[in-house]
Amino acid sequence: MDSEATNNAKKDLVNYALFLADSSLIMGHRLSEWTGHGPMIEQDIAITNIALDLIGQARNFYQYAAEVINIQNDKKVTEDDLAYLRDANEFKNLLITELPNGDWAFTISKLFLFSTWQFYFYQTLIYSKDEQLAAIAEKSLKEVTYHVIWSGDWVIRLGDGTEESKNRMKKAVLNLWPYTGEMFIPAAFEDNLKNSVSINFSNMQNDWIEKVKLVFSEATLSIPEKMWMQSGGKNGVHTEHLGYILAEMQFMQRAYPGLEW
Amino acid sequence: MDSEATNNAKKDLVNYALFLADSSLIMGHRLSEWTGHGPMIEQDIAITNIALDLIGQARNFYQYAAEVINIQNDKKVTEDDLAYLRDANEFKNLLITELPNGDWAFTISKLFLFSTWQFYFYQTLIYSKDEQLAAIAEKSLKEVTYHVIWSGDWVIRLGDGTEESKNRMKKAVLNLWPYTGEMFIPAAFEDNLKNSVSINFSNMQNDWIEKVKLVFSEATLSIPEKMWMQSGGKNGVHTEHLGYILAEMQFMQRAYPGLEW
Amino acid sequence: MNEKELQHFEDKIKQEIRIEPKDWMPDDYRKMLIRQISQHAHSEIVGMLPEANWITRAPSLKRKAILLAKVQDEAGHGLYLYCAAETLNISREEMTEQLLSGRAKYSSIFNYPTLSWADMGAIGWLVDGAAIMNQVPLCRASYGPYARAMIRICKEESFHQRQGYEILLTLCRGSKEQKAMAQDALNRWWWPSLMMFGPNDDDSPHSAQSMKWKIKRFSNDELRQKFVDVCKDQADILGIAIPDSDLKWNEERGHYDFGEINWEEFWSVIKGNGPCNKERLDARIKAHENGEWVREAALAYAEKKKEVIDDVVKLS
Amino acid sequence: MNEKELQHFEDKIKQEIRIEPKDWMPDDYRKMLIRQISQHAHSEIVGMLPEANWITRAPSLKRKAILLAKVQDEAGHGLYLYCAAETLNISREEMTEQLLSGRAKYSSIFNYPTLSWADMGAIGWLVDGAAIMNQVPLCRASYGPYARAMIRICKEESFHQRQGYEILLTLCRGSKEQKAMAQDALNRWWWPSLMMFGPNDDDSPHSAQSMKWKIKRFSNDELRQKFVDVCKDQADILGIAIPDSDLKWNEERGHYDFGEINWEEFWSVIKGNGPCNKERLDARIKAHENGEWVREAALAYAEKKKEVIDDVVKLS
Repeated sequence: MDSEATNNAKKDLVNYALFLADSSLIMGHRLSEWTGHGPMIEQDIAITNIALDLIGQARNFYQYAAEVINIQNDKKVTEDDLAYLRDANEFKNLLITELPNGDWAFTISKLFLFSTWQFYFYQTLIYSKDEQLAAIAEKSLKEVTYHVIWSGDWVIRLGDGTEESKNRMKKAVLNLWPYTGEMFIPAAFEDNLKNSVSINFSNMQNDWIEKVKLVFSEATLSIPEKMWMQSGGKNGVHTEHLGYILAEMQFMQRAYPGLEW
Repeated sequence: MDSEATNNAKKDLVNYALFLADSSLIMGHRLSEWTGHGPMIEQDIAITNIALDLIGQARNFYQYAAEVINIQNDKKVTEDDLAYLRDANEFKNLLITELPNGDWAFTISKLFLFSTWQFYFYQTLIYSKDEQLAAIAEKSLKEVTYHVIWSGDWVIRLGDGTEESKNRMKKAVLNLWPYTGEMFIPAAFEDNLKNSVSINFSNMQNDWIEKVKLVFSEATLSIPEKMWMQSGGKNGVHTEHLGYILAEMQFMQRAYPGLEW
Repeated sequence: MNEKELQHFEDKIKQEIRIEPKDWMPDDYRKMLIRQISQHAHSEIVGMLPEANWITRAPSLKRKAILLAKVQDEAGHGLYLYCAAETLNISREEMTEQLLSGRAKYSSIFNYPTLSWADMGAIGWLVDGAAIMNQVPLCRASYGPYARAMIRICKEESFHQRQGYEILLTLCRGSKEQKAMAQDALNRWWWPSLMMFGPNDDDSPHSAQSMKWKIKRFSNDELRQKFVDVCKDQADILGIAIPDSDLKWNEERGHYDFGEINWEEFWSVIKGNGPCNKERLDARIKAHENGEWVREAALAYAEKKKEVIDDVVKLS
Repeated sequence: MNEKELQHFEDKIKQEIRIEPKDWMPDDYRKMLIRQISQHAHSEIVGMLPEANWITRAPSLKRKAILLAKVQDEAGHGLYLYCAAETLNISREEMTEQLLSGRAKYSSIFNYPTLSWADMGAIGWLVDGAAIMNQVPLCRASYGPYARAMIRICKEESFHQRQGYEILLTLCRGSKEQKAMAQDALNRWWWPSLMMFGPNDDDSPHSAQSMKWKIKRFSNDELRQKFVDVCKDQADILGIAIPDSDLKWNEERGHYDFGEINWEEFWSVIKGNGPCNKERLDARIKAHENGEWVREAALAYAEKKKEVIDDVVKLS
């Protein structure tokens, strides 16, 4: 490969890792806002645990992205540089992750839809020719399997609980649905990496919808009708929420640059 | 004066100006959060206008502080450096200014208690031997006079409005009251400046309480019983809210340091 | 319908004599005005939200003050326009209800998010610029209160537009990051701004009647062309590129040619699918609902005071 | 009261045989334990809040993960302790109600705000440190479930304490600003930490009985002295100064002398006047209220499933 092609391949790989890191980090960030405020102590613990898993996944992907960036680069970057020193338009997380938590029904639905996507995504990623991506996916898949079960159980419990909980779930699902479309539309960096990671997006979408249908049906909930889908996250075009998340999350690193903590 | 005494005097004066600037800025910041979300358009406009006045006052005091700091200093600071590059423990604003807006009753009560303090404070400050402080106070006093009238009218309207509005006002006043004590306890920099600004704190407190009583009585509200008072703002010990305000307010200057906007 | 009155009305229109609230006017004229003025008023009020989003994060105190004042002006414009509409026998409550229930529209541009500080510049330059382009001819609208409101508004809008352009100018003369921020904002706001002029003339159902009644003076496409011509030169001064590969000077027409607007997106956003439709409406609904007890209390207090005055009058 | 049972109970206490839930015990012993254990449980739960306040702002991903895990541990401790208290015939609902209504107390230290990242270090070092000092002897408390819960908790707490100290160590070896941050945190947390050991022995009404029943093993003042002695050396290693001008080594006593605690502040914070009493309780009340429909739904679902199972059982 000539050097431009190598460079582009490197860029695509970095973007790919960042997309996965950012999605996990921002989802974890939102879930961590529940810590100390959950509806019961047991669930406070559970949601914090999932936040921890997601931040752990983010760290793995950031570390890998940093490693790739640092190849033949004089200025070395760290996982923290990537998490704390990029502005909103450089973040590639799915929009669904940055939406505010709302009530427990909204958080649960969000987590279920997101984790189910993560599940099928990682399930393909473990076969990637890129060994690092495959290894991180494999490690994460165990965690995500649990997240799907845990959030799925809650979807069922709330969907088939009281009238109030059902109504809240219906509203949550309806408002979240437009943010599920972009999961299945590959960004340029995903397309470019298809020799290394071969994801069949339409199969993934089918698997995803089947799983969602299954859980929803047990939850006596229905899948929303076809609707217009939001997108932009993978390409750095976000909702107005992300800026506020970053202002808070990055404050220390921005205010006290270049220090050890 | 020897150079250490001069330096200390300079420091006191800077702290004094920062205390007034920070109080106005943070109060203005909170009020500006209402913009676009007020209970009626007319009041949206009014509260935005007051926010503007307060930010204007803050700018005058910051500019003066910067001027004093820059005397015989190589590294020049600007109003924006002072507003955007100090962390929470360097901010000297009164705690009451950083409390979240709450409902309209809370915002109105907060503004009334604060503006009434500003009114009596500036009324003394206009006689300061420090001509700049006196001039800023004089300019601000006109604005503050209007803020007292406007918020006082609302205190009356809500206190003597419906049962609901009265209950909201009672709750607001009760929760705000502990934050009014520090207005009348001079910080070291205030004590040290008494040759230049002669504020009789106990007179000021009497004037303040008389005015509050007058408006409250028309509002059919009562002054809360004597209670424990919170303090710390003037000395940089704040509530947990200020950190979040600064993270948001300072994001751009922190993320993109040293640029023109 | 009174034939004589209609004749009289049409004569006045022809002679450019303004129609005033107490004058006779056709029902459809009244309806068209109410629709247009209230839609415009709603746009001012909803339009506060995307900019208010950056007040607390403005990068300097001076910019913060300017932005606050600007958003406040928009609230003021909303007020003028609601008042103008009220002269046509519709109450502000009714118009608000139409907005909050989703029956009345507002300018679709405000359903796009403000994602960086540069958006404050782009909104001033492009959105206010397009608004002015639309509104200057409305200063000669046949309905008096509307025309007079527009005169006041246009003055302030052109001030806002200059401020917005100046924000971008500062960014474009600044660091590499700042210039990229400006370019990114232009990329996101350009096409929605072109959509502000409404559908192509062929697809604009109300236009002909509106022009006949001298509410509108120019067609959507005419105004859009004028806007593109002006903006292209301004973008060149900034040194950032309009995101349209079809944009080029057409010597023959004496205008810039430009690419096809994504009308699918336009209609979809109008239908409620823009990135922020739900958030904008939710914010207005929340403000309205949270304000309910306040408005009730203010009313209760005013009535109490009125009773006292009535009693005093009775006693005296 | 059954004299024989009381005798038997007291013998067991004397012989250091643990009292278990099904054993007979004096009413006052039960009450004292419920008060102490539930207070401790509440402290773990309320104690999550000041630290949770910095999770979203932790300065590195590693620190964020450690902090999340730590706060999660505290929730776990709260759970163990509620369970231990439940063995004494009080439900978690009842204890929660006591907390939210303000009748039950929690450790006053959590009514102070966390104002900088260094506070995460200071809380680990000082607050968890003081807690361990208090709790290690409780691992030998006469009531079995309490003692066993404390063993588990103490292990994790000492881990947390080391992590806290390490945060401060990193700051103290860092920039001037970081060191100032650490000093500022020590200034604010030192005295409240000393207060964690409770009033002076002379003013501590329950202590004597608690020691007689071998719930407590050391007096408040003994533990406080031990804490001061340990911390002084640790502060020296950090290179930051304990904010007490009376603190100095007393050769004769073999201990550090230290200044008088501001007991007025202590009692005032207990009475509800601390900087964050209202906020902490409001946060718990809000979590409880917002969780109500969730708990109801979970219960309704569980009952539905139980019915189904019952039906299946009936049919089979």
